[in-house]
Amino acid sequence: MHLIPCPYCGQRPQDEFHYRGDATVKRPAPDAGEQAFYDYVYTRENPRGWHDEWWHHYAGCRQWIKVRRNTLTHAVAASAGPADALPEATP
Amino acid sequence: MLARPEPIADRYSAWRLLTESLSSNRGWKPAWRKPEPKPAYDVIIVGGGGHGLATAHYLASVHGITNVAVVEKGPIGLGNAGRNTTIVRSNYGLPSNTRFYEWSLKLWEGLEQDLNYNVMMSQRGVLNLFHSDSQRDATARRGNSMRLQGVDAELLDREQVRAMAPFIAIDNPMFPIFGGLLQRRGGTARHDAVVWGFARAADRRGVDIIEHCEVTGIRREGGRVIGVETTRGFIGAKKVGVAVAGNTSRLATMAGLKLPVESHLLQAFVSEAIKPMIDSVVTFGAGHFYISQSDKGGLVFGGDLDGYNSYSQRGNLPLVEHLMGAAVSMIPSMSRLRVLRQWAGIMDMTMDSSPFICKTPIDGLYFNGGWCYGGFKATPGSGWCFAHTIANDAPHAFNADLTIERFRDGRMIDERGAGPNPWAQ
Amino acid sequence: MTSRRLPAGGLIDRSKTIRFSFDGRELSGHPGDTLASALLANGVRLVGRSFKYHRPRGIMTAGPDEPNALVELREGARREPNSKATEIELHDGLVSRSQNRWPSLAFDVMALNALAGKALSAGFYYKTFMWPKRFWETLYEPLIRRAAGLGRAATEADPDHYEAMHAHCDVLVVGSGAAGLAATRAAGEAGARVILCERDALVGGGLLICPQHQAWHAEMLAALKALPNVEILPRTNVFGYYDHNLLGGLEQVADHRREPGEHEVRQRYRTFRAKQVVLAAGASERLIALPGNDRPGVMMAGAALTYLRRFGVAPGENVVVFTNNDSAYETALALAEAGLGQVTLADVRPQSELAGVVAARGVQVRLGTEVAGFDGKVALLRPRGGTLGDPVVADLLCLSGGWNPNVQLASQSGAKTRWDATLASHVPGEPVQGERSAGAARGLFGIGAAAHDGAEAGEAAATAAGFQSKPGFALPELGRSEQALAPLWEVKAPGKSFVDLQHDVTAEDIRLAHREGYAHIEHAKRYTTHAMATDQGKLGSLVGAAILAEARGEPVEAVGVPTHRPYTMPVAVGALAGHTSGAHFQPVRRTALHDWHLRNGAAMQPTGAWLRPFYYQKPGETGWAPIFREARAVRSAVGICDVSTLGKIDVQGPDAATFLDRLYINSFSTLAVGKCRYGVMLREDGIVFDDGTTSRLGDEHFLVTTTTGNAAPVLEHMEFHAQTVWPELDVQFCSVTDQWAQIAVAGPKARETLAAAVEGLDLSNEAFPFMGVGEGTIAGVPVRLFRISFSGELAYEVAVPSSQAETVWEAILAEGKPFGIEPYGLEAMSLMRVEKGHAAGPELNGQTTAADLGMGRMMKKAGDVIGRVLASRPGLADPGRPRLVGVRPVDPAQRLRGGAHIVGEPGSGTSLGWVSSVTQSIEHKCWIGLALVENGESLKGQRLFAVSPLHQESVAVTITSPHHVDPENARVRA
Amino acid sequence: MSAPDRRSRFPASQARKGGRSGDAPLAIVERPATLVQVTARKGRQAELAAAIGKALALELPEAGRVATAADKTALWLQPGSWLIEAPAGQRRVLPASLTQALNGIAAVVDQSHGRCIIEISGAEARAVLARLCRLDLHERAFAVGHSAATLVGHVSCLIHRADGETTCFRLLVGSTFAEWLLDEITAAAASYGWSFNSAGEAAA
Repeated sequence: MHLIPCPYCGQRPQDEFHYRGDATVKRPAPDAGEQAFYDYVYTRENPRGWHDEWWHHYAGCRQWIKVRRNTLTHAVAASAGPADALPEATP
Repeated sequence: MLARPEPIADRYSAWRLLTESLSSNRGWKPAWRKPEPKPAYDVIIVGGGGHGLATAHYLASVHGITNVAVVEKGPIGLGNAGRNTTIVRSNYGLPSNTRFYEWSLKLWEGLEQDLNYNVMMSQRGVLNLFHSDSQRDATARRGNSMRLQGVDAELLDREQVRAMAPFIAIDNPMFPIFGGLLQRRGGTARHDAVVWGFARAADRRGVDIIEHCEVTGIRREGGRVIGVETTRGFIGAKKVGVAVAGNTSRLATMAGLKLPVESHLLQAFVSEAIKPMIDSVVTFGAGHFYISQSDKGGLVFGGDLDGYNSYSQRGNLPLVEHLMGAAVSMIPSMSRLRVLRQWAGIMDMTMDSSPFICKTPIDGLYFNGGWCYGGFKATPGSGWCFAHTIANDAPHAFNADLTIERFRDGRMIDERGAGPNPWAQ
Repeated sequence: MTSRRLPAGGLIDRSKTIRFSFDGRELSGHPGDTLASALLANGVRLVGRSFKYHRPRGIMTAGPDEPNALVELREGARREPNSKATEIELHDGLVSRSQNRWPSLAFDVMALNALAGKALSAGFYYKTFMWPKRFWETLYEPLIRRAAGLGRAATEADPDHYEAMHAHCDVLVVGSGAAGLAATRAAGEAGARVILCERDALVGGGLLICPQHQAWHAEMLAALKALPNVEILPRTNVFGYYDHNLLGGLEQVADHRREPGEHEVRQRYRTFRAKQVVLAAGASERLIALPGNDRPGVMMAGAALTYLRRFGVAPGENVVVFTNNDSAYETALALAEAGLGQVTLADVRPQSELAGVVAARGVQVRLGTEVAGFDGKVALLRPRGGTLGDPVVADLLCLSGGWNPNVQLASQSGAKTRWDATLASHVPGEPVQGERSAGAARGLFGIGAAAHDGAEAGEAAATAAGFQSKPGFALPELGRSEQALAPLWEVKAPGKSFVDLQHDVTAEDIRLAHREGYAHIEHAKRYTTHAMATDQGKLGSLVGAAILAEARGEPVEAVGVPTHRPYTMPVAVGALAGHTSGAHFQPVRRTALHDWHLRNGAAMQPTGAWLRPFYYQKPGETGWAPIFREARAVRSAVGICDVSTLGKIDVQGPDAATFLDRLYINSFSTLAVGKCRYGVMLREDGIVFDDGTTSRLGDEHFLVTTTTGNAAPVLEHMEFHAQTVWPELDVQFCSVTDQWAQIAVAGPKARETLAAAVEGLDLSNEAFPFMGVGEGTIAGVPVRLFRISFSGELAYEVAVPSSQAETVWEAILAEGKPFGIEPYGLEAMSLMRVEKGHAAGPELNGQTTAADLGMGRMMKKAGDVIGRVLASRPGLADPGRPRLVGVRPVDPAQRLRGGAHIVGEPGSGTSLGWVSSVTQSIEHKCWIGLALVENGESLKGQRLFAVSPLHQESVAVTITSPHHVDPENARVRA
Repeated sequence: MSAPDRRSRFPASQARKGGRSGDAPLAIVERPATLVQVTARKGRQAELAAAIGKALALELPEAGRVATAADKTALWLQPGSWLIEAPAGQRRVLPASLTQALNGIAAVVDQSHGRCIIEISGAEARAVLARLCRLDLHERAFAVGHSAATLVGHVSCLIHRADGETTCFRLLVGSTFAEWLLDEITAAAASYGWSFNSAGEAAA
């Protein structure tokens, strides 16, 4: 049971959250074309290491928070609210 | 389509087994050599798992291409090939999948003779249970699709399920069993033996299996691949095939490609060995749970993904709790059995839960991946189709639909309709 | 068999005798015994058969490392195979049986396997059983399966209960030996919340067999009991160390009794979220590979000491102790002091500082000596490396090949182990989580050293968890430092030398694996099955690795060790499930009318998380009868149905309309207040996600309904887009699914029924037309009415504050009585929706587009809509894709099957589509269905075939409009 | 017509006690209330706080906290959103009056029937919750006035510690999950024993 640091509720067990993967992809403008939407929906960096991702605190404050988590070690470095930015980089 | 197996040195036979036992087993040779890499090969296969080794075997045995190296960052067969629940089946509903997996199953059926290695392929049957009328209809759609394509499938009712698997709680309060879809030709095989058998067979035909050789780059020249950088130096190649499962995205990045793939964690479990209890493979449509019993007697079982991107082979407790709950709900007599070990593998999940075996925009570079939960059963079929694709620079009909472009074109092969959400598949 | 119980000593209660049975023999022991100690006390030497060769085996250890003494414990539904006799606390009435033998333990037919031993070498399966091909499944494999396995599982459901419990602490201490106790006290006195877990029933670890430290032990226990912030959990094994400093444990609450008490669980699965962890789980003694090291009468030296001191049992009479280190001297000494028979100590080391001490007490010490074989009666001793041996009569051979710190949990936590050449073992490396090891668990042996180390670890852990330490308790003196051991893995001599007793892996098997190229430790392990048995290979895994290293010509540390993964000890499946199985597997939702349904004959069925009435059965009704009755009532008069499970989401804000316009393919900004509209939403990949009606309650206020299954996903989808994609939109959401119960009233008499019940709302067609929304009261309860229809009849849905649902439901029923109102369930609803041709779950299956379902034209001309762009990809926009149609059998007597495929000709293998939903139509008096068929639109009126090879059925069908009933939609507007 | 407002979420057949007869049984009580969710419009949070202060003399608490004044309690739900709790008798008036008072400032949604309040108290209340909830509810970590939206018995609950001599936790759960949660609580309390009083029977 991982701990996800919710910026609003504090450290919470992962089963209070739903996962939604890569938070670095941005929904394109509606007229950006098929390729842009294809990249948004399908292609992924899928890094081995730090990964910025969406977690929804569905059983808590119902915010879609951004979490920077290491996919190799499962360590969590930072989190931010839905419209807030994560820190620039994590070593 | 299969080439006749060439006579291979050091064949296993009853006579050989007897004479060796009389001489204290001193005469057995290594199952595969430990060669130094040559400067260049016709084909390099990246990834010494089941798929990579099978590809090498079929390149050599079917296409006569023997100047082949399989490069593996560690010892062979310790990735997903050595960490699965050993299930073999072809009970898919969408024709693109059924075609491919059925060919794979056919190869399984002759694999021991082809490899001269007992991979303990055991067609004990795979039984998928369903728990409602609508699940029955969806399952029947799949079973009928299989039958229309000439694949064996039977629909069992409650009583037939009860007779076949008396240990199942038919009247589970939340998931009553309505019936099941049985594929008798499905079953299990001994996972490590598959790796070793392909390795030995490929090696005997001259394939170099190079362990502890990690690929660090894919060298290209003018839109064409010319070899791989490795921890043991550059190795030249006319063609490079990548079959690295959970590490697919990392290799793609080396080639400047970005794929519709995420790496996710899947756990599996084995109980202490007990006397025979579960004869076939049983999967439960509810609770996401599948189980079989190994020849050694352990109950081997698994369930869903852990649910987040991961390259760590460390399992987590929420899935354990859920899965054990499902186990006891479905098979109440499992409660007092002890789980002995758990392990985890990294699944290369695609955005529609189906794989790809295909060419890439780079000449001479081929990718084989996106196996999601289902890589083990695909092993011979994947190797065979990948070998065909590499040898001919064009896919076989069996894998023609298993492309990456299908996502761009909106031709997803999404058996469960889960959509582009790998964590939820 | 004579009693082996010593006249005095041990932590057993000799004043009480308890009875138990082994293989049907009635035996007795004392409270405090384990099954193993009681068996030994009763002179039982042979307790099991090995896995492959079925060799006779005895008790080898006194703890969880036991490879041999596995029994079937208890009977019937409580039967537990593979239970370690060394871990079973003796209780009155205990029933146990040996396993893996036939017909009896003493005479086992499968022992013939041993004769074929050389052919059954490692990996032999892979090389054989291939000829002829069919024989693997029909002959060989069934034989192997029968011979393999150990005990038998129960065949009935477990009658016992389990539960989970989640604990939090500043410091978790694992292991209660000197190090663990000192760590606990140091952290506890610093003020930290401390939990101490001890696998054993007794707290004390090594202290339990150290008479000289009894006083300190007692003082520590008393001091810990006085600390309110310290919790001690005996019988609790910590089995796994997971991410984020979470550990899993198993508390054996009632296993030491015949069965749990009333309202008592058998076992408790525990999780521990600890800021800091002190791992003080001690060390495990390792065996020495030598011929016959598996015979009954071979025992680890430390175990022999435990049987003597803790249980007052003599494990043998004439004993040879074979060691390469100091620890076994204490065993030799204790054996000699017990005054049983001759004790001979063979130490491979040429010198020993302790030799004189034990010799003075009557132990015959042979330095520079090794044991080259044992047959249960005689041990063969010879000079180290020699060839000629001399026999020494011995009924017990004690082995000590050194001690492996129990690094499993540290390793599981992610810390890499480090090789310690002095100990010839792995020790914990740099921590990566908040943990530290202490005492024997990191290679510091002896009570004094462990206690000092534990106190330091406890203090450091408390400090790291934010507590100021104040250690102030006495510690035992540091003992003398031990003489270095001489690494010894194997004594090479003719015969089978085992490295894994339970799986029958020999030293020769390891060498064979190496010869065949399985030289990596993981390959060798898998090829030979070394260290994969229920004892996790604790006795011999390093020995096997050392033998492999020798074959490779490398030092032991170069081969590494297999990765440590859970579980440190096997854990019952039921315990890990906790309370969460069967009816408690997942949450169950009940509507506000649930109790009414139960009281009125509803057949309740699970649908997703909900329990819903499938139909209401009346006396004498069977099969489809209640479903037909209910559906007929709706089609001909009026019916009432609980539709509370539909998701309801309150959407407000100045940008609510804009937001919904982007969410749905059709527009909601154009919807008038007081009206509702059907809408379809897509996933971003262009596939249909959900559908439902949305009402406009005010300019800035909407009420969205979703399908039952998608209520939560749709709200999350809305929140995702509002919070992250369009944060500029001013829109607020909340789920009101539970606030409102919803009641459908449907049928030609629905208006009359409701008009009689409702106050404050004119229900005439003019005042309240189709898709109208209004408010009124029923039985004094404020309600909201929607004129919508799923059945295809004139229908309304009444939303009522859920606590008052039953009041309103009863009031409507009363008004409908003159018309013959019937409550109807999910089955009748489903029948009518198929008749009406509404797409539902089987059609909204994550594979279909709006166009596939005949709703392509709902897509608005312009504007940003989720899924619009990717829905236009060629594969999804292809007009040849399967489209929703109706199917009806040409011969109305024939049955349709859901899941049948549509083909052009019987016998064709080319599927054109599939039948997604079927029902028996009350209007058409035959089976009807919905299907998705390629080019379906253009096939209407054509004759095709619905085939179900699974049922060996082929039915000629006519392709129709999906709207089997009222395609003009006149009834809903009536 | 206020009687139906107080109707229990639990069937009449619901058992009133169970488990072992021990010395510290868990007391479980259903507490009907008026519940109104208020969610600030974009950027109007300060105005919402001021308006609530004016209308109810109640201070909106920060994240993870509960504030009480007279017969009203405010519980933080999510950024910009609170649940206002008042006695059950105000179900007909409070939602309407707040809708009026907060017009243009906040979305106001009646949840009086949407959530069920289950109060559990007794010396072992925390031990019972430790079987159902993964949060640390020790008084050092979760004091009076703290609240958390979390999972209890696998369902979403808003939980807070009530003031008083006996350990007491209040759980707000979606009303369609109420029976499930009660089942989970009584099973978890079996080894201590438990009693249950539904709405209306509670000694209010």
